[in-house]
Amino acid sequence: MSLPGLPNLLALAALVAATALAPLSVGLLLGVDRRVTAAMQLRAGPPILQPWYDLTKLATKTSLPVDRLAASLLVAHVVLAAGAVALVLAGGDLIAAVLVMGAARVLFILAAGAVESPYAQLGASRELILLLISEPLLLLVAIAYGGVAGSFSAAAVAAAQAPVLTLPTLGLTLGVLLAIALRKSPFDLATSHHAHQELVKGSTTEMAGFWLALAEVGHWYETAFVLVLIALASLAAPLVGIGLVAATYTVAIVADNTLPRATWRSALWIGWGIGGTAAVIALVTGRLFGAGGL
Amino acid sequence: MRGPRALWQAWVRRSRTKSPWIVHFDCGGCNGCDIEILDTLMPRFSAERFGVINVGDPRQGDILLVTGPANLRNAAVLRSVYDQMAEPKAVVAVGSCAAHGGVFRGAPNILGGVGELVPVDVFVPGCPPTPERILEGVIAALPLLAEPRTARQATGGPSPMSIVMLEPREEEVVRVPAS
Amino acid sequence: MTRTVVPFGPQHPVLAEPIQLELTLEDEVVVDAIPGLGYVHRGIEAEAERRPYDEDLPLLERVCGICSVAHAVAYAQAVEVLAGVEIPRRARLLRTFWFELTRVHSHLLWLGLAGDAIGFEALFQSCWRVREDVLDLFTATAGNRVIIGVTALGGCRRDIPDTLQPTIRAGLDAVERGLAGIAPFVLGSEAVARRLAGVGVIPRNVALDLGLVGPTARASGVAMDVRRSGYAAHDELPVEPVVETGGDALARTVVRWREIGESMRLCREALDRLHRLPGPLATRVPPVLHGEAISRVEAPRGELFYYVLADGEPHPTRVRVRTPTFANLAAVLSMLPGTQMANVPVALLSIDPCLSCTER
Amino acid sequence: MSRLPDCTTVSPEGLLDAVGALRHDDWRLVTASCVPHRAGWMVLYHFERGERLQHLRIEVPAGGSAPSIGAHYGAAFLVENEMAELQGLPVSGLAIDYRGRLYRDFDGPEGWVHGPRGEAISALEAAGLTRLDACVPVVDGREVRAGTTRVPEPPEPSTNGHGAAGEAGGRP
Repeated sequence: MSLPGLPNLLALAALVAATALAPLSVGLLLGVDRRVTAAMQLRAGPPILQPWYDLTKLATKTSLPVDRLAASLLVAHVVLAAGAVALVLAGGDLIAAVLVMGAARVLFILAAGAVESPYAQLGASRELILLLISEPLLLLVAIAYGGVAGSFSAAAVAAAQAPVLTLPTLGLTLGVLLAIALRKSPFDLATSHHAHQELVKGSTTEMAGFWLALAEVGHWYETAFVLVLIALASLAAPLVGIGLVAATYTVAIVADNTLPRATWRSALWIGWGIGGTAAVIALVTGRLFGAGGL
Repeated sequence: MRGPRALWQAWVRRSRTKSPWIVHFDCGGCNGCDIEILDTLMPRFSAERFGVINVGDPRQGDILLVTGPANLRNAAVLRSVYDQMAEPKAVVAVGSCAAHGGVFRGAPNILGGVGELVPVDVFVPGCPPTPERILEGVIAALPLLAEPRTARQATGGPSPMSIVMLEPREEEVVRVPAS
Repeated sequence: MTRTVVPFGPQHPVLAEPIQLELTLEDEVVVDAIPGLGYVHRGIEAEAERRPYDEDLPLLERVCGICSVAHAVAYAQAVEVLAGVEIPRRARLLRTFWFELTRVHSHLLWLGLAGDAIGFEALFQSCWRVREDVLDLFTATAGNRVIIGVTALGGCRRDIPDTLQPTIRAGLDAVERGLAGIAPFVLGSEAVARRLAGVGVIPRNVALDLGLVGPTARASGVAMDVRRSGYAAHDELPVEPVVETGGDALARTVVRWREIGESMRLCREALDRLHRLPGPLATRVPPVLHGEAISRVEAPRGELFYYVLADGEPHPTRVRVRTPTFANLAAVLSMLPGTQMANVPVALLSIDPCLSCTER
Repeated sequence: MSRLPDCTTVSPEGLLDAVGALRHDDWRLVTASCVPHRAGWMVLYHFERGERLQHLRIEVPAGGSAPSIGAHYGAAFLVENEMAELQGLPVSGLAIDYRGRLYRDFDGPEGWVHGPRGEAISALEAAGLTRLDACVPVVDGREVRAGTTRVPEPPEPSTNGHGAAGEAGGRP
């Protein structure tokens, strides 16, 4: 969101700080997520700060030699992903932000595919499918927001009052997107903290130490992006927003613990079936009852 | 009040010892130890409370848990897995077989303990050791992860050759009855 | 059509044990699979030929850490045939009790791993939580959790005194409560069934052709169960094979799940008969034997076959072990071509492979 | 002295016919057991049908070979490869031939490593690690690598038992 009352330099500093803090808060969320999952499986979970420990450890490990092309792609991936989050935080254009995030993810896929390991390459091609599921959904969400606010700028969306019907359906789409961003499902794409998977770690198989930490940060930015989008809808009604996030998250984690994870084929259907339908409903209702036609 | 650099170093040390990612390697054992290792991740033992994650990728692991006697074909794979891991790293040999070949010592396709192939930091005795003992072994290896091996040697910290041998508990000592 | 060769293993997290499968993929479909073994081969058969008969027992128990009771019983039976001795009824009942308890723990272990292979981590954790109760029963009766070493040549090394029976029954009750708790997530779950159905199908005629054994064969409609030959106490505790006809991973899950219940019943019946049963625990077996003998038992993964040749030496001349996974490995090779890469772990795990058994 | 009941001795040449007859009668091949015997081998083939067992016994003299029964029982290739590798019995006509490299990367007993640590290490470095690349089973005339995915590099020669690889950290 832009801060019009303050001098520009201060606003810029606030923006940088917010962008830097975004993934850290995602780390905290992931820590809670691991605790809750462990509790649901009747285990004692790790400390809440565990994702931070993991990240620090990875970043400070002795780096193994890594493919130079993959390394530069990874760096670019993180920069672009952070840029997309910053763009939304600065109140910029949502469509542009979604496209930048898409570009960031493409760079990650290229980085994963740049190495010779067949696991990484298969992982990369599945990551691409995941991108094909989530990117159109993100675009639909952005367009639905545009319908609500009459403008694609994040600042306008934050200020607009979303119609009652639009919020839950948008929440559903964003919930699906969150599940994908947290890599809960589909299982066989998952770069999740789950060792028993046929592609080992899929796209991150060949990454280690600092480079894995970079991939992890980029991944946290992706999650932060979805969370910021959720927050946008709820700025006008914070309680509704928090409730929506809590509800979708609960559904995701209960499903994760009572059902087997989806394969990428079923994820395609579920993602598009639920997320897509909900997004289209949100789009239509937002257009009809929102702040004004485009 | 410590400076930011010291604070950061303390945080790094803390992170490294609180995030042991496990690479499990079966070097020719009978499955007993391997299943007990997996068992440590289960609700009763909840290894994840120490930050333990079982990763399948040696490049991402911190502690190599080796089970079984060194099988001649697997020996090369073990060495390769060890070499792929980045410092700081530690090796925990789980079970009697990994220590010295166990009941299989002298069998035609067995080299002996895994100490022949990789520098073992902790030996966990037992056939198989209980999950508690395996966790104890992992925890004994945690201080070694604070610094890479070379740095440990330079500062006189635990050296690669200092081996922690968990003492068998009273109830684990098998007394052979005089027949 | 892009062809990729994916080396599955030898160190792959889906299996705790090393095996290598060279999978040739066309896009995401497996067209060819070649196994590479030898990563857990120890040469146990050769080593057994160098040790005395009684010292072979602890060695052969460690062919496999999961079904060690099956190996011990099979080997002991072969030696007992060579010696021409009958073992006491009490020992036969005890062997059956521990054997069937092993089956329960092994099937639960497998079910957990299968849950893991379909990304159902909570099922994995729950199955192993119930399995802990079974291991507690081993601890209570034998003093160890996994490799329990209760078998002796000619009988059993340990007894279950009548005073321990209430504890064991309470333990069995706990296991059954646990099983009831996870039942809705196994056979009651539509999503699990959908994930398993149609994966790794082996029709009945193929199962017969390949000579498959155990739950893998029974899930394809082959009604074979070595327990019908009446070893241990199965002459007085008869078993009907649990047969399914689907031939896929789902059918194998159903077979194993129903066998858990069957084994619990056998454990209880064996306990009933042990109550107030007098008699020795073992018969003496002479240290020097002659002749050749065959022994078969129904291990959790299927028929376990032992052939022992004795030539009047203090150690056997030849110990041949044919483990169930050795027979079932052919099933993997026949079911993988045509399988989606995402289903490879499920298909592979559905035969419950045990490589330390296979390679010895 | 107990001998196996239902055991028929046939000549190696007559084995395939006898096995074919059993296959025709729906007998299941349980396994085969090979015993080194009087400078040659004695091989038992075990069959089962309806809880009944039956065995065929052949004796192969030194220099002779056993025919593969893979034509009748396709799954027999594993046990035949095993007999060829571990007991040294030549099996002719194997459909999938691992060339004695199913389990081990060494030839016969002289390659088996015994003895104290240092010797074992040097033997492994001299023979095992470098020869791992040489273990190439042949399937349908095509060579199949039985090595590892990440081809193991021979380790740096080391002065102590624990190799320089310990300090090097990364892959060479």
